[in-house]
Amino acid sequence: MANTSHDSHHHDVVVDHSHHGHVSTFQIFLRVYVTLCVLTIVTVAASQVDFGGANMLIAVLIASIKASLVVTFFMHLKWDTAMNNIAFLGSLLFLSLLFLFTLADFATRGMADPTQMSPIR
Amino acid sequence: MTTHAPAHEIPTVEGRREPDYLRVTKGFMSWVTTLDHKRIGLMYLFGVTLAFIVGGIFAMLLRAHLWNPGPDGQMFSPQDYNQLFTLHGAFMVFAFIIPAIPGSIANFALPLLIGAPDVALPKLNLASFYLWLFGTVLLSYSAITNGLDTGWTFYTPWSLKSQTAVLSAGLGVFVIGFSSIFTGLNFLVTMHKMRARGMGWFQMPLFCWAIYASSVLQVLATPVLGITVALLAFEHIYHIGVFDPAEGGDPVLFQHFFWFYSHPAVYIMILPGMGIISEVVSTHSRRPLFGYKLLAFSSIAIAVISFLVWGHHMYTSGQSEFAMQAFSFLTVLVAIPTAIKMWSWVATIWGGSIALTAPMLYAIAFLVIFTIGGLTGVYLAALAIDIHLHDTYFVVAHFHAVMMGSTAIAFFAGVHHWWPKMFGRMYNEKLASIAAIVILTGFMVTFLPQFEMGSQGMPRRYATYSEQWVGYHRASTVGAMILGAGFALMVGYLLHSLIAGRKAKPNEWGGVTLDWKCPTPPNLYNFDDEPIAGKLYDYGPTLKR
Amino acid sequence: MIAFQDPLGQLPPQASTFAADHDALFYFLTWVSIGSFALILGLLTYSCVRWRRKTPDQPAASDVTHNTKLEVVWTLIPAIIVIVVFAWGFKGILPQQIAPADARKYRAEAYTWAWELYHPGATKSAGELWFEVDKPARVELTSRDVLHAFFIPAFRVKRDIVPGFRNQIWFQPTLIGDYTLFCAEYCGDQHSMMHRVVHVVDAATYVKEPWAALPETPEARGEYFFNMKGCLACHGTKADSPDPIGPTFFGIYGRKGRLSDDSEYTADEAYIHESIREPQKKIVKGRAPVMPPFDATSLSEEDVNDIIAWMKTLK
Amino acid sequence: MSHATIVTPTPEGGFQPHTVAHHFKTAEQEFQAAKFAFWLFLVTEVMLFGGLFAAYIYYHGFYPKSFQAGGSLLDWRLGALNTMFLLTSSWTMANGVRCSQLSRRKEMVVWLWWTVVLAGGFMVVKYFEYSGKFHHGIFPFTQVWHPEGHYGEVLAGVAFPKLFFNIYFTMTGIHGLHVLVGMIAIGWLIWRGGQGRFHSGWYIPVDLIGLYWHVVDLIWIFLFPLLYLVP
Repeated sequence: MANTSHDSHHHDVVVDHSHHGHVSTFQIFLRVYVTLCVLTIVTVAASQVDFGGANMLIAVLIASIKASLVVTFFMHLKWDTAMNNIAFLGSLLFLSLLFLFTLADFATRGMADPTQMSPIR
Repeated sequence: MTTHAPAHEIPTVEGRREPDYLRVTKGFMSWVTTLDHKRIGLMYLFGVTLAFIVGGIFAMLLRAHLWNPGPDGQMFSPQDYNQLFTLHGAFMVFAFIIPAIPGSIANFALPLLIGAPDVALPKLNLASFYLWLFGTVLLSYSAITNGLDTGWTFYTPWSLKSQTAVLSAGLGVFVIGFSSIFTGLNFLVTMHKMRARGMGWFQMPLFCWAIYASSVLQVLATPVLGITVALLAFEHIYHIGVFDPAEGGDPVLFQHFFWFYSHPAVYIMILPGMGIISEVVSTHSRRPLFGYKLLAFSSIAIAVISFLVWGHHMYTSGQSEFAMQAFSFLTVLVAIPTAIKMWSWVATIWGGSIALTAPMLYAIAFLVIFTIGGLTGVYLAALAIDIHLHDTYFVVAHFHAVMMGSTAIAFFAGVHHWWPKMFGRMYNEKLASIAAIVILTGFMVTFLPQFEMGSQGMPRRYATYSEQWVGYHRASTVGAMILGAGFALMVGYLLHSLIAGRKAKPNEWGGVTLDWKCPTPPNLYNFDDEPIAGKLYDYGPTLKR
Repeated sequence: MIAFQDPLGQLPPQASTFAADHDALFYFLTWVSIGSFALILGLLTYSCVRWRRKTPDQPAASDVTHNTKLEVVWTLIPAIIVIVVFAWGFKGILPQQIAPADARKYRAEAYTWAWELYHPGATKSAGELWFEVDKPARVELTSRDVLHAFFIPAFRVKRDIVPGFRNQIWFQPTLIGDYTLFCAEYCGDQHSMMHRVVHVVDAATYVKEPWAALPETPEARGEYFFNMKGCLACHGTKADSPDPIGPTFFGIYGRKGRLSDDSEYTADEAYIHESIREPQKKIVKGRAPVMPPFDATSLSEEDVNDIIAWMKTLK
Repeated sequence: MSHATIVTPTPEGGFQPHTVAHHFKTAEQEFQAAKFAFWLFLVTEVMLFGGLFAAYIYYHGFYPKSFQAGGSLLDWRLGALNTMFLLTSSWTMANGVRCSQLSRRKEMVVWLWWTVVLAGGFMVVKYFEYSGKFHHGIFPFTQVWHPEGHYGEVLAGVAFPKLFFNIYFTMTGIHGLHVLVGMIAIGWLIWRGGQGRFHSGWYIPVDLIGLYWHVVDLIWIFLFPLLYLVP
């Protein structure tokens, strides 16, 4: 593009056949898909058993595994540029900050003085 | 993309190969459908200045109202006063400060500074502008029809009970939010993918670093504002109960959500301002920025830490002691990168070749006021002190020092700095210097009394007040009028320069960044030849005596 | 701790045990700020005078672009200062979080736009608050409608009142005098009228329960309640008072008009009594049903009669 | 500063060439810019839904019993069926993108058709689910279930049961809106893809809408257990 001629409006036609993204294989997609189906069954099965306080944790854990499979393979993040990885993982990091601090406030309210912010109902 | 006319039809201007972007196409439609980042920048510049004038008029009216302590002898009813301060805040925050620097200055200068022909996504850029316009129209519509009296923070449950136009204003904020997201996204992609040949990350001018940091915030934080406003609208119409205690909701959750966006938002506002000051200070002192890398990292550090401090708006809300402690600790940490920036600017000026041009005077006004704003921020970060100062005029004065006295003044410093590049014309420098001094004076007269009042316990958002504060309030009102005069003068000479200003030199300030290496005003695609980035801030020839 | 003097003389009187601690940090920061501000202003002024560009091609005097030692120093010094400030501020707030067990229990219920203030053991609310000097007091905070905040600058205390939740605040007044209680969280139209006098008195005065004392005549009492219960937020008292929300009380007694169901009403004693106790029952045509009810803990039967007596004088 | 880069697919016929936008130097730059921009857009989607998830967890902590009662009234079988619909459509989408990368026009269109059909299945199930709730008086945001009967029994005595359903309707409603938008976008891909617009030289729209579709799936992966199973 280093075009130094005065007639700079001439269109240089460049023909480009390049491949840009990673092309995955059908087998990988199929394997991921089957795993996702199995994990769906696992999460439903797990929900039939009461683990007490761990219910939510287990469900979110399985969902996270499923989500990371989708992101890694279906969304090609495994083969994508570092910056796209950073962007996506960064969003999860900042989201967890929203969760962490908001819930930390809720979970630790009234520790020093139980009358502080006690719900009336 | 716009297609070029064949070369032989192009009217040539002396010394240029191509017509500049202002003249390359003509007519109203060529502007409103343009994909050129510079023209979009100018449309933003025009738009945000109008929003600034509207917000400024609200400010002067509310200051005039506070001349007398009331309730007798005041200009407006308390309800009208509440609407005035709300609309002043909403216009200034959402329609002016947040889009001002990214929308106008960065849109114009960022691609030039990194040697790119345009932003990466020109259509999205234009869409951002129209989203901003639509949101601002919605805000204006709310102001005209039913007003808005919730405060710009929309705190529930008052915003649910208020009879004013909360819905349309909320929709306006939602839409402007998306404008802001797309602007930030666009700049991030532009900086990642469009830098000139030879420009590594640490050859990027510091303005770009600042925009980078604030764009990260725009992309990450603004969606949370979007969902918060959407939930507020549902709450308003259907009483879904998420924020309404009467339906089981917790108003403090609204505050968490709101400030998760709105605290980073104040850095969305100030970071680009800091970037402008970096460029102006360097160019007009003929010195490379002192401690470049530390400055660049401090922008990123501010952006990251700013996500973790939103709870300092809620020290008195009843959030847990643990949360308060964490938020307070993280808040004081922000002071460190901020102090680094301050010292770096001072050290850049030290030993420079200092031209007291208009942009430099605005930059010095910024440095003076930002010092005040930054230091008073430390008061508010300290838990014990903030309990007393929270929701008083001290807070009002502090954030006006940062928002108005720093961000807005940095914006105007940028406008003055790139004005010759934008229009190829110069304003009257003498009038510009006078305006800068008037604005600095006006700021001090307006807000120093407010720090005093606030320390004494004068609560903010009060339509009436006790006799003991009459003197302070009157001084503040006088200051606001001085500020108004200063800005009026500025708008006057800037408009005048468009018609009768002298022709600007190709490189009016002797700048060495890439923006000064393209024709003045730039071509449609900015540069005559593909720019190649050399050493950054290389005032080399002038350094060797 | 070094005693920092007040350089600008700007804080309210120190009327509670929290004040001295708060003020010490405040003054410390003020001195640091004055010092840093003077330093920066001095450096800027010096540079602009010394190195002002006199010829268009004047080069910069220095070509130093970084100095690691200097940069470390100007990172570390602010870092140390702010961490000290954080620790100091946190230390200051801890005692505010937990009220002593022997604190007298007050209760404040905020609503748009007034306060119901209950003294320890009282079943009826008072217009103003009385505290005994050097005795800790704890105020339970509730809100009927929107966010408010309980703020007494002289005590350096503030706490938001969140509807749906119970909050509390405590302090120990140390200085006899009259101070102001403000609502510090914006709560709508008459936010700025939500202030009340707070009295700190000696033990001898306190035992006389001064909050129970009311003006002598029924009319004066009626006007007192009008001011204390926030009526003035929506109702005027003059013929030409603006009335965007509620009617002016000027000439209200005996007024006739129509209700929302088009039936007629006369503002006699029974009607006004009902309008105070159950304001939603009968709504005057064209008005919004926004008035809060006032029950017997807020206004006793005599109090209501006093208000009516006062209304009769407004013509 | 002016040039045009034209990208054509590998020799196969019937494809339309693509002209690289004016301000990009190469097709590679254009591709990377579009892709990075879209990932950033997905970041905003994550944050937007993240706010809703935060509200969900917050109130789950406040009113565990209400969420339990409300959740028990949702049919997890329908939720599981919908999970399968979206997972499968995600898989077909991934294959559609793969075929566009390999310039297999017809195969790509078939995979995309499958994606739309499965998304339609999702919406149909959603329709039955919603109308089942309406039938019992659980309307979006305004709920008037009968105090007697199953719903009345389950919801009697729990604090603010409406809050759960409001969060349920908000989350699934906004998610459903995303599914609809996705269906329209994929429909457009089928139309343009049939014309031979996408090929190994230029498949950005397929790739990006594919990413979008996976994120829609991603959100449902979390919505399903949180709304239907955990309470």
